[in-house]
Amino acid sequence: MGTALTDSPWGVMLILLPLAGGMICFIWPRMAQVLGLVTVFSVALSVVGLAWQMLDTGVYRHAVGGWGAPLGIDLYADGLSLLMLLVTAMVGFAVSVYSAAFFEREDATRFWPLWLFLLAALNALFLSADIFNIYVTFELMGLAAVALVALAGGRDALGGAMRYLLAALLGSLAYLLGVALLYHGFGTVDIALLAERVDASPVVWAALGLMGTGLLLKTAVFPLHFWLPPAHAHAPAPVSALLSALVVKASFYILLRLWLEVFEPLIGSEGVHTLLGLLGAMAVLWGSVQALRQTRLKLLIAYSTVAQIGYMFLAFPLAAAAGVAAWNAAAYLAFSHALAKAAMFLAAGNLLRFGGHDRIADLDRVVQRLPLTAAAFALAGVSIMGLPPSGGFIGKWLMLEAALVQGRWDLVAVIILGGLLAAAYIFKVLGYAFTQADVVHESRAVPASMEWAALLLALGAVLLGFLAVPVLSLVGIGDPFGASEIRP
Amino acid sequence: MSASFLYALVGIGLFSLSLYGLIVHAHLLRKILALNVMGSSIFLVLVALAKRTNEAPPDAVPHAMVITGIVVAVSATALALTLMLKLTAETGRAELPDDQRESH
Amino acid sequence: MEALTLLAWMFDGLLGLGLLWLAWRALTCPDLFRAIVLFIAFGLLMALAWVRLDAPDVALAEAAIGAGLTGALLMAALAKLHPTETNDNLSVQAEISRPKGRLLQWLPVVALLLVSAGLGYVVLSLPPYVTGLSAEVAANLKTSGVDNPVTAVLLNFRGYDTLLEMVVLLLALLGVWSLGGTELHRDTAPGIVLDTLARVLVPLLILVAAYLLWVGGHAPGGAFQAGAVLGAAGVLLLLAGWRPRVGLMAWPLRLMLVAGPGAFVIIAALLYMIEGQLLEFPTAQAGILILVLETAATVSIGLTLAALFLGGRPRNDKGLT
Amino acid sequence: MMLVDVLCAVLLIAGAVFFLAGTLGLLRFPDVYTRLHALTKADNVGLGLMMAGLALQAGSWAVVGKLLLIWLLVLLAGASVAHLVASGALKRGIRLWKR
Repeated sequence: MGTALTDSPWGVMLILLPLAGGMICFIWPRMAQVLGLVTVFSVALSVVGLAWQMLDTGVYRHAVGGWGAPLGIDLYADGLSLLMLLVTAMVGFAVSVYSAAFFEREDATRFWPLWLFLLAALNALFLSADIFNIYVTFELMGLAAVALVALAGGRDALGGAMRYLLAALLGSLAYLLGVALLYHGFGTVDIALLAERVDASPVVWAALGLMGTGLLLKTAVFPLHFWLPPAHAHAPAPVSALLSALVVKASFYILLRLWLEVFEPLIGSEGVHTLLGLLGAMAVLWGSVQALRQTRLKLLIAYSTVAQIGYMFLAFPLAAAAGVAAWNAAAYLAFSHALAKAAMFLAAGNLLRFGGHDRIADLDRVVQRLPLTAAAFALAGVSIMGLPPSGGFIGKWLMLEAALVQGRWDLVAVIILGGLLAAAYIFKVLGYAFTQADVVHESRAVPASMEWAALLLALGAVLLGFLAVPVLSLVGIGDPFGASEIRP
Repeated sequence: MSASFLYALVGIGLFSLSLYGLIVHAHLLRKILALNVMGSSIFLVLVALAKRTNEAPPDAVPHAMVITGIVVAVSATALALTLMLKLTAETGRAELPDDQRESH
Repeated sequence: MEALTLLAWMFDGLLGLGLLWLAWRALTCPDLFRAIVLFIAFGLLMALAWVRLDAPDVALAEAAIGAGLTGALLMAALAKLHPTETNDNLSVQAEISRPKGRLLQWLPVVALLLVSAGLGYVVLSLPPYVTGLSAEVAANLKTSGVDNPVTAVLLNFRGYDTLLEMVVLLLALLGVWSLGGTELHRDTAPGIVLDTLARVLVPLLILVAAYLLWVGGHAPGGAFQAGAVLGAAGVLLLLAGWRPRVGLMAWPLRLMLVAGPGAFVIIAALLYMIEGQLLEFPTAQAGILILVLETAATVSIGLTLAALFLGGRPRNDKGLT
Repeated sequence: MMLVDVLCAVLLIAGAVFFLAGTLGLLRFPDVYTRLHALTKADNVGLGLMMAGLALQAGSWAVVGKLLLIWLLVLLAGASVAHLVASGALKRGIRLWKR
């Protein structure tokens, strides 16, 4: 039984299954919902299979077409990509269960093929070790996400989708110019080979500038975050959950992967990682303040995403000295934020379905009438704020520890202030959830599966607080953060 | 300074021109045109630098990348155009919502 | 020989200036119709540049898809954006939005000049003589099943990119249909000339597409160029007022649209069972397998590009689109 | 062999002159109909001369056949597109130029 599990093709199935599922859903619209759920479930099983295989045999490397690195494309998975694949499978499964009840007949036939292609793009991106291939997965992910955002129809959704598409295309093209420079400078587009050949020459600086700007635009870091709130807030609830939890983190994952391997000779430079730290800090403060000022729930959650992404960028200045601890903190924050933010958006979707609006001031005794959704929102809030015992707390604690060790009091202040602001805007929402709104309006029943999907995700975010050791050991497979060689 | 570097520099020039066009103009059709020109400029840089093999036939890998890029560009353009048309049908102007409020 | 290289230099210089001038005019022309026409001319000049850079495959793809089909999509979008029955000429005035205030006007220009100067310096700092991966491609060409190196890279060495890229094309169509794109309305009946042109050209275009597909194995050509020519035939038919029968609309059309990426996924799965590597073609049957993939790809690319031009979701009786 | 090269050069230059004439016509003529006239005349005659010149250089008869096919296609497309543009212009009420 052991060998059958370890040598079966989990990595390849992760990509072919959603592609095949998406195409069959497109051909046979009537069966789209059932096929979609079956495909997402089997992808989740494949990720568990891959995890089992990697725990056994370590890093997963697969030469597509059998050609090997410089000529062909390699699939590569270490602890970090396995973590992201796990997050994608968990959030994807919960959102699929939620969407089965959320979309009516007509929208469902359009949602499922787009969602399965987005899942295929995410899995392909986390498994790819070839920077041009990553460009193609970025385009696949971008077009699928834009089509999903525009699914809601209406002026705001279309405006948000258009701005998101323009930002995504500009980001991808800037990234592509960086790929062109790297290929013509060093003769390969494979990440591992580039890591060996790259030196601190002007070509690499230009490539870092271009690819960095493109990826910062796609990750919506502070000055370049303009496209995120309208796109995430006006999309249908399950789509907002997917975008905030997974799509935005995919470009952060690529930035981290390139920073640790391809641009490794440039890591020592003070200027770049202090700039990233500054952007992260401003993102945390600006995002939290903006979230506090919002009157609409989904916009509040979208600005909270901008803030939480800022936290992950605080790891760049800390990693100069603290090395693995800072990157573990960033990975943990990404994991817990994905679960918590997906739970929050699904809860917001339930409130929208229940009250017909998402104005925070008019939340009418939600706690009594929708207990599961209110609990989901509260638990997710606990993880976003970083209160113990949640996963968010572990991430922030590791980050604080790294900052305290290095005596970076400015970053410590930003982390704590960010946590307080997060507490402020979450309690603001919970406050209205308990009180009675002045205008009472008829409510619409919310299917149980939608409430349970949100609650399970929120519980996952909280339970993550207890699983620090196993998760970090999982992330350590294949030593993605270069812990082995001593950082200068 | 062979021909391939000349075309590569033209590619860089086109990249900056299209970036300017994308940022400055509010009309969505112009922004989509600018994105197409930017795509072509990056493809020009890719193929021009593949020609640095003097008399030997140029490197085939960038050519395959550019063909892939052209097909991706036309699909992105098709989606962008349809989105623009739906947005114009909804808001009456072919511009992003906040550009509209600014301009009048 | 000195005169010849001087002549070549003059031609390259003129072509480069032409490209920059056309792009600048296309981006800053007040009349949208003229901007699109200039963009199509820019696409054709770009195809000329590819020929100068010894990239005939890319020249074919650029002329057919970059200039041709993208131009057709832009024209169709402009026609839907501003129905031209009202004004007398085709020009569509859209004011050029100059940024307000002096600083705001000059800041982007200065910033972009710095960026292009920096990038220009970086490009010039690259080594003058480099063969890139052409040695590896030549070494493995014999076992790739085709003789044309670009098709070998596209379909065999980096076949995984092509699989994802065909899914991108299918995804764009899915996005356009899910948006419920606007129909290409027919204001007037097509004249006799357009009708005969379509009747004469479409069979020839289909023949040329088949030829391009076949020749792709050993000379410039291949699935994407052939698919683009097939797409052009579809566009010509749609312009001549032909619309597919409603019965054809349901799953037969969808099956053909999915033929390309579907064939890729099925063959990839089968090959994985046999060879143990994703998309590893056994050298003996590599040529045949690539031809099958290319044929399926040509059909689905042609149909997808024509359907993208049509824009609207094909109505069919069952209402389930 | 010199004669073939000279003849080819003469044909190519003659073709180029026709294209130049067509472009001048495009710039100088007052309205769309006369410009169409100039372009289509220059196109098919100029291109015909160029194709003849290239045919001399062609290695095999297949290439000559392809060149001829290209010329016929351009003739067909040029004529019908000119007709369509002219009828489109007429439908939009662009009047013919009168001195």
